[in-house]
Amino acid sequence: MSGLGPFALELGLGALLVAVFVAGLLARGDDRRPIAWLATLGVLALLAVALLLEPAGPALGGRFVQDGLALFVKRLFLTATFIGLLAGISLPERAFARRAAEYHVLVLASLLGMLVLASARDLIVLFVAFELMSIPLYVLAGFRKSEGEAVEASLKFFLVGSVSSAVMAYGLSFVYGAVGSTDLGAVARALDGDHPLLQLGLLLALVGFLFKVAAFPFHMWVPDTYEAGPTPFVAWLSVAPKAAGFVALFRVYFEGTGAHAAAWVPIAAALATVTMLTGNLMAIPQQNAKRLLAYSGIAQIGYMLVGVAAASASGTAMVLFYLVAYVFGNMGAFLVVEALARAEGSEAISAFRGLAQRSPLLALAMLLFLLSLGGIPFVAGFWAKLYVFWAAAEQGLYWLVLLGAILTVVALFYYLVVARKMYIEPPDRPGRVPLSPTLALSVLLCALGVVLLGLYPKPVVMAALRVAAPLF
Amino acid sequence: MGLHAYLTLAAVVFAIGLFGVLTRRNAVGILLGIELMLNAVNINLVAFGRFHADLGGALFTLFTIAITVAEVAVGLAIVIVIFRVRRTVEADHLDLLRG
Amino acid sequence: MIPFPVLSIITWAPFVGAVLIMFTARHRPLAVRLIALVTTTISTVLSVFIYVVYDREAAGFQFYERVPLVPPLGISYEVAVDGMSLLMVLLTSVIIFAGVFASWTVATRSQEFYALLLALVTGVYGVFVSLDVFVFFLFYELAVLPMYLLIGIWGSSGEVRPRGVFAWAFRQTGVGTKEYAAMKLTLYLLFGSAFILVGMFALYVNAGAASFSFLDLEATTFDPTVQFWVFLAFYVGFGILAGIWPLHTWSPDGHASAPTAVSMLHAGVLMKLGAYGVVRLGMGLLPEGATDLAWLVGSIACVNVVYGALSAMGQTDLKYVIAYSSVSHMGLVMLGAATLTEAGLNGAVFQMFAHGVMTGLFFALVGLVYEKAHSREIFRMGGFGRVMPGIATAFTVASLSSLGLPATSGFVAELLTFMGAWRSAHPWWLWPAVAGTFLTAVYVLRVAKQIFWGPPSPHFHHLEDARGPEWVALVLLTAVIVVFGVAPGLAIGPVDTATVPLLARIIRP
Amino acid sequence: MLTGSPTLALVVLGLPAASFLALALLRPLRRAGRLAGGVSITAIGAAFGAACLLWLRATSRAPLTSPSTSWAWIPADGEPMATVGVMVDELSMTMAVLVTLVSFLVQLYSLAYLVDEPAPSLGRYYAYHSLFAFSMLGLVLAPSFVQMFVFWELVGLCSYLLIGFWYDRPAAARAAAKAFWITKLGDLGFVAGIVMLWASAGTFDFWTLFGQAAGGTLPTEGLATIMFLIYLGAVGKSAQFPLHIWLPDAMEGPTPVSALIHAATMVTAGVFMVTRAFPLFGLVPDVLVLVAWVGAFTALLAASMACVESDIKRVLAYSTVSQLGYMMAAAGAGAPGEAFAHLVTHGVFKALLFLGAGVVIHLFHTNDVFRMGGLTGLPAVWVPFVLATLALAGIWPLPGFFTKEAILAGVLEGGFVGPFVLLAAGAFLTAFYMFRVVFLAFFAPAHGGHHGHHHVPTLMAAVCWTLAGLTVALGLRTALVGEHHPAPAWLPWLSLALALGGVGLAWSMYRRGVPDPAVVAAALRPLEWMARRRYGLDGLFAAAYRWGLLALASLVGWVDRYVVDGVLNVLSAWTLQGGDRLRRLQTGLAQDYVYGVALGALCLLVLARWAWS
Amino acid sequence: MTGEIVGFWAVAVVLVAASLGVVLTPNLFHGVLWLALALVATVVVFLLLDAPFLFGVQLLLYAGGVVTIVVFAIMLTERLVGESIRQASRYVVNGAVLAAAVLVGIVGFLVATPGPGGRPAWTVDLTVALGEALVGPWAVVLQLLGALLVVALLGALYLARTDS
Repeated sequence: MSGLGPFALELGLGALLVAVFVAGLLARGDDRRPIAWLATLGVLALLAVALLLEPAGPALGGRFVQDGLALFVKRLFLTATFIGLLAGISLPERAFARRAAEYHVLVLASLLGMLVLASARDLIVLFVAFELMSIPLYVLAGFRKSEGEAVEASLKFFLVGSVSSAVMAYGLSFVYGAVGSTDLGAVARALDGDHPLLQLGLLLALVGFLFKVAAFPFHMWVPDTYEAGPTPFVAWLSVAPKAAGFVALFRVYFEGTGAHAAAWVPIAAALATVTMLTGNLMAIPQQNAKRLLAYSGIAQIGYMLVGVAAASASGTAMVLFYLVAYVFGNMGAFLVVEALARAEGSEAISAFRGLAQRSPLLALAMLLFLLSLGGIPFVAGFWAKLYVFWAAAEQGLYWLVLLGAILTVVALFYYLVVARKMYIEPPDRPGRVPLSPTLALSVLLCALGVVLLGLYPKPVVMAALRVAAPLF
Repeated sequence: MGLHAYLTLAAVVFAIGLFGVLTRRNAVGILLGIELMLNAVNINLVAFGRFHADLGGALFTLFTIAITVAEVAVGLAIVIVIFRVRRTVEADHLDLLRG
Repeated sequence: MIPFPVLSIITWAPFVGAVLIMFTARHRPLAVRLIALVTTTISTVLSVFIYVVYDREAAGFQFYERVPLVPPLGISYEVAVDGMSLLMVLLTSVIIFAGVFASWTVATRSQEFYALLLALVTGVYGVFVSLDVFVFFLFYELAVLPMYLLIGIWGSSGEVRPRGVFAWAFRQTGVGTKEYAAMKLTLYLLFGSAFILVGMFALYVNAGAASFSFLDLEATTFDPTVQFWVFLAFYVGFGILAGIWPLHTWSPDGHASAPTAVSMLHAGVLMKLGAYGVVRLGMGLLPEGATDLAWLVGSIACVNVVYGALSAMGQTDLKYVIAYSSVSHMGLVMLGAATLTEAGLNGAVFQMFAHGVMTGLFFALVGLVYEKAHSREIFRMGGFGRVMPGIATAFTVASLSSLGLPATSGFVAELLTFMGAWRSAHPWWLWPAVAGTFLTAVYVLRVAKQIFWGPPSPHFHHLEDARGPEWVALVLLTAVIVVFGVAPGLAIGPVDTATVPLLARIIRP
Repeated sequence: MLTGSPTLALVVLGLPAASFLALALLRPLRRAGRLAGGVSITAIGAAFGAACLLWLRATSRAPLTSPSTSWAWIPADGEPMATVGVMVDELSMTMAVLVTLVSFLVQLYSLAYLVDEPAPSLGRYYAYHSLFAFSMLGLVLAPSFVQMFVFWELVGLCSYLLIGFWYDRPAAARAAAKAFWITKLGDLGFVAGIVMLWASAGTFDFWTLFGQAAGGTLPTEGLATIMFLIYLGAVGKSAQFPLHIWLPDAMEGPTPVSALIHAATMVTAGVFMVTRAFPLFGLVPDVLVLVAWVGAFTALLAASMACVESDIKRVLAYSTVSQLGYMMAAAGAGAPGEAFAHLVTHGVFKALLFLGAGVVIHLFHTNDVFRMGGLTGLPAVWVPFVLATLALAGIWPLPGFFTKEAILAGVLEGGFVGPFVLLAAGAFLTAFYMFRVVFLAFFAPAHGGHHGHHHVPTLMAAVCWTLAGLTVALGLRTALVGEHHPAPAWLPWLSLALALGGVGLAWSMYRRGVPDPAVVAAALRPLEWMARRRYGLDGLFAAAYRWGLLALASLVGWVDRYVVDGVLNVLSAWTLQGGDRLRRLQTGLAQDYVYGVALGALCLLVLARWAWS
Repeated sequence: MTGEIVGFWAVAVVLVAASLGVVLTPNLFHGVLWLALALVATVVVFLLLDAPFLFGVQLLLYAGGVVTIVVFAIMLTERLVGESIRQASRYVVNGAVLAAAVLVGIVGFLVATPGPGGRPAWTVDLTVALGEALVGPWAVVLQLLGALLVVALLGALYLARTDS
């Protein structure tokens, strides 16, 4: 079975998927949470495996690679999924208890798509994995199907997503047509000549990736979907597929392209600019915490695009590191919103009033997440921003760095508004905010991640640099 | 006929599909537009595959068709559920979430 | 030389205090204060110790410590002090030591207050002792951020009526409230740090040495264009913190809204970080950039001096007067630095110290007055000299230092600045600087007259003079003002050992 | 022992300093009141002794090669940037003796004068006095411009504190600030001047500067400007036109303070400075001309205002201004020695005048000369005062006669006819207004019922008599052994005639009513009107302050708040609104989102076309 | 050759016309029928491109499967709402302009590309080759596709069914 070595994680996940599916078929009764535990612990086990795995050689004739980069992001996907699933176990609505199997099958299937996407070195594999990742998400966004907002969000997500994948597929068809092969290595090699069709194809394909990572103006599904979706799912949605989108982007646009990667600098820089700008500005007037985080997430993507704009090994590595920081910071923030929403029945920012006096630790955790998102020293996000800026500066994109750094200030404005609600304003009602143990644990994990990465980012940075280096 | 003829045809179909997506009010209508766009993809792929004498195009088309079917299934399910909850499938009426 | 990491202890002792307070002293206000006192005392005593022990003959950076943090990127925790930072460390110690006493009476959420305050102090120390530019930046951010909560929670709101063509904007942003001030201050300073960040990266990339160490960067000669732009970036970035016109407007609002100890620290020390950054990084690393842009730095500084003083005169809110006086005095600091002369630069550094102590004292006093009279409106107060003679005396000393009266440290600083200005490439700078001292005399004495002199009002008969711990702050700061004013050599001796080599690099033929 | 001189000078300087520190730092001592006074008096008395000793020892020896001894104060890489030390020469020693003497006497006098003052307040008073004595001594002993400026400002501070000694009186508070501001205005010039001098000569040190001046190595370019700026300091401190306006208001302080600071010592610092720096002023004749003219003009202007003043202390204040004008005129005319001599004698008898006035005020509890009178029977009160008045009016053989005559001679000798005429007219007015006061305050019929206790405290009387004795002694000494300034033979007679004329007119008007003062006032209506309003100068300054400075400040404050900060707030508000506007892009309609995708794709194509071409 | 040209033009006209019908007809049901026509036309294009296997797949899956599902969906929603669904268009001009712009953008790239000389000859039987590929190197991907279809079905079922 040595030939299956590179697929270990995918096979494991496939088995888990089948197990959950079968368990769903067998389960009876209204409370099917054991299935949730099965999926969660299964993902945890896979994460453990992933941490032990070593990079393996290519498989499927080079269409599938389990290299360092793939492994790096797969660990990230699994971590994010574990935290997301853990937080979702205690979701109070009946739908999640009764339909745990469906929910988890969909999540795991999407995760499978991500895992494959991270390894795909072939256009067809890439596209199939991309769709496998995306399609379950449309359903999950509308999982609370009796709620008008949820299904509306689902429809919007689906429509925009489908159009984007259609454009992407169209682009991929041109790529294939220009190269004559679906192998990404061949694509990279084909860049040596002047090939308008290839350019066209890559540009149109970019739309799909940009939709997935939610760069302006392909971001518009994000706020609506986030607002209406189940929060633990949204927390996960806000990080994992984006990470997958970025890694696929690296695979297609950077891996093996060498000096040609520089061609993307102006485009990535322009995208980074508008994304940072609009994300941050649109976040300012938000009253709903999830919407706020949605726009802030868009801005975060803008910052990652700054790293992409560097179009260098260090830029890529720094985006990877950014993603790690982002997973903890952003998920954590969403999960605190979830905790408050369960207690207060409100996802408005005003629900945060006086949190520091009610639940100091929860408030502290939220503050840490916000600071991390804001890029403040000694939490993970600081290093993340700093490193992408660094990478951009190395390429001489000082104006972009300056713009990004200035927009950080705008971002800090709305983060501090939340901090103000928590720390400065008095609480509307007394008493601690009740917190289910699983949710608490997942928040704690995020907080730990943010703090540890903030204090000692070195191992992850070094790993990111190591895995990104072979791309160029 | 040269490759470009097929590509141009596909591009026209793609543009028409896009037009449909942009202008139809009914969610199902939008879906039909998406179908047209994907159809253009298929024409492209087959044409390229043929002119490269390469298997990849056909293979890609096969996967695309299957994926399209999956998408349509999910999309229509969403349309049905939204119709059930909101009593409309007019995309114009669905703006609870905005801003 | 010294067997223990003295600078690290100075820097981190307050932070340890902050952590201890957060985790051990919940709901025990006295313990909170004692921990704060002990940790700041450790820092203070050690700062005095290194000040005494520092070898002036050898000069240069001493008490060196280095721990590599991210070797491949050339980041390390590298600390040392030279004559200039030595004085700044001492200043920080003096101010925070006094600040702990000045805020002894903070009642609400005192544990969080002291924790944040101490964390902030660590940031300030860190900036002054860091040799690694990157770590410098880290500490800088650490010094800025706790401000938000400190002002937001414990600050006080003033009153600003929306007027003029921009009234709508004032209404929209909520000018005058402490939340507004806190937000403005934090964001403005971070806005500045954006420029610093870019400048820092530009240096790093252009040096090609893969090191953020000040010493390595200092050894590099940068391209003139790079020097120009990076100096400009540093000037804008640090200048915002130093309150350069027209980027100073965060400072009056921030200082006026902040609680006593925070105003003390902020106006007293944090604004100095800005000037220190311009001198240390801007001039130290970019001699040609500094030469090219000295005209800009100095001319804007002149605007600061006069404009700040006039603005201060135009205020009716006591805290705003003092806050604007900082704008004016920071102008003198920048002016001294911009002269690129020994006298001017020594004057600038000494002015940082002098102004730090003086404004610290001012804010301590204003805080006391506000706490007792519950008013900041100058023209509603009067005759306080009768009921609070101690405060009145200290206020007078601070005023005198502020207007540059001899025998206070303010005079020496101003004199040196004047001397530098007239010898600089732009002698006309002397006139605004001199005019500034007159304007200062007008507004500080006017305020002193209004508040402390005149017939005592029956409204204020019940007011008390400073009490217990508050005296410590007042006496300490007053004493420092006078001692360093009478014997400026205490400070200028070490400072000179740092400024002369700096100038030697700048005025290289 | 020459080496002993600096030490002794330091003792002179150190005693009041020690006394000040003791009073400032030891709160119980300060609050003990009279005990604090005792400490201060002892210290200044000892300092007086030391100063006399210093004077005796030093005058018995040959001139020194370098009379100054100094130590580094502001260090620098090479030579220290500024030094402190003492400079012991005749000028400084004479001043030291004068300062310690008058200080000592005034402090003694105060003990009786301020007998009603609460103890803590009295302690504060003596602390200020000690500080003042120290500062003034530091000023006169200064070997360099920087040190002189340092103490120059410190005496200004003491003046401020002592004028505002009764700080809860609004008038005192106002006067103190006014005095500080106006003198500060002149000091700006002073400090700028010495800085510029330093920049061109490389030193602040008098002796070095004099050496350069004598050797011709002092750069003369810009020297006139520099010396003019330095002179501005003297204009402020020595109350020269147009910065003289603070001195009359300074009379809000306790009378002994006026005697010491605003008559005998501090206000003469300007004259002292010009004298001290005369080797430098000598190089810039243009500035000297200005000094002379301003001095002479000030002398006459102040005299004219004194003629219409009814507050006894203010009359004396104007007379001080006027006399300072004489001194400055002499210095400007190239006769600094004469100026200095007048400074010394004036110090003695003007202190006496104030202290005498203090006695009267003590008796009447008013400053208004028209409400005094009927003191003929109290010679202890009027004799010293009249003696001093005679000295001031310039009646032979009192010292004022000699020194004033020397000044007139000096001015004439310098070829300044215009100033000479002004000064001569001033001399007449001086005699007139002083005797106007004497006749009104002492010899006018008593006002009914308003007689306080007619007891003069012994201490006060003793001090007055001492000073009176000193005045006479000084005069006799000059008359008998003094060197007479070479002058035209008619000058003493003219001088005497003017003085006697003034006395006579005053006698005739205020004792005989011929001509009736009211008629004279009516006849000189415009002039009287102007003089009473101080020629509008106070108003001008007040207007400049209120409608110039404060209005400008309000404007700048307004601009800062509503324009500079306004721009920032507008930017912030725009950012907020921008967020709100952009938010409207998010219409909530799925197809608009698709528009986003399509537009985005289109833009990508266009951008790529543009970027890759 | 000429046969192909004629065929192409004929199919192209039909395809474009049918596509326009899809997006322009006000009746949704007609729209679906137009789509079916367009898909059939596409199938013919595949034939012109020597891809008979895809011809079959497309015909069965698309023209058969997809259209059937859509019709079901329409009937389902019509039944629920109780009236026939007619649809209007929004912002037709905007949509047309944007779609045309995108078309121009794409064609702009196309015209910049030199076309290949002609069709190379097929050396293999496409259907067989496809079959071999799908069970050979592409089996794993096919599995993945299977997973995708199953999950999509599961999701569609979850959404479409009514929970009691």
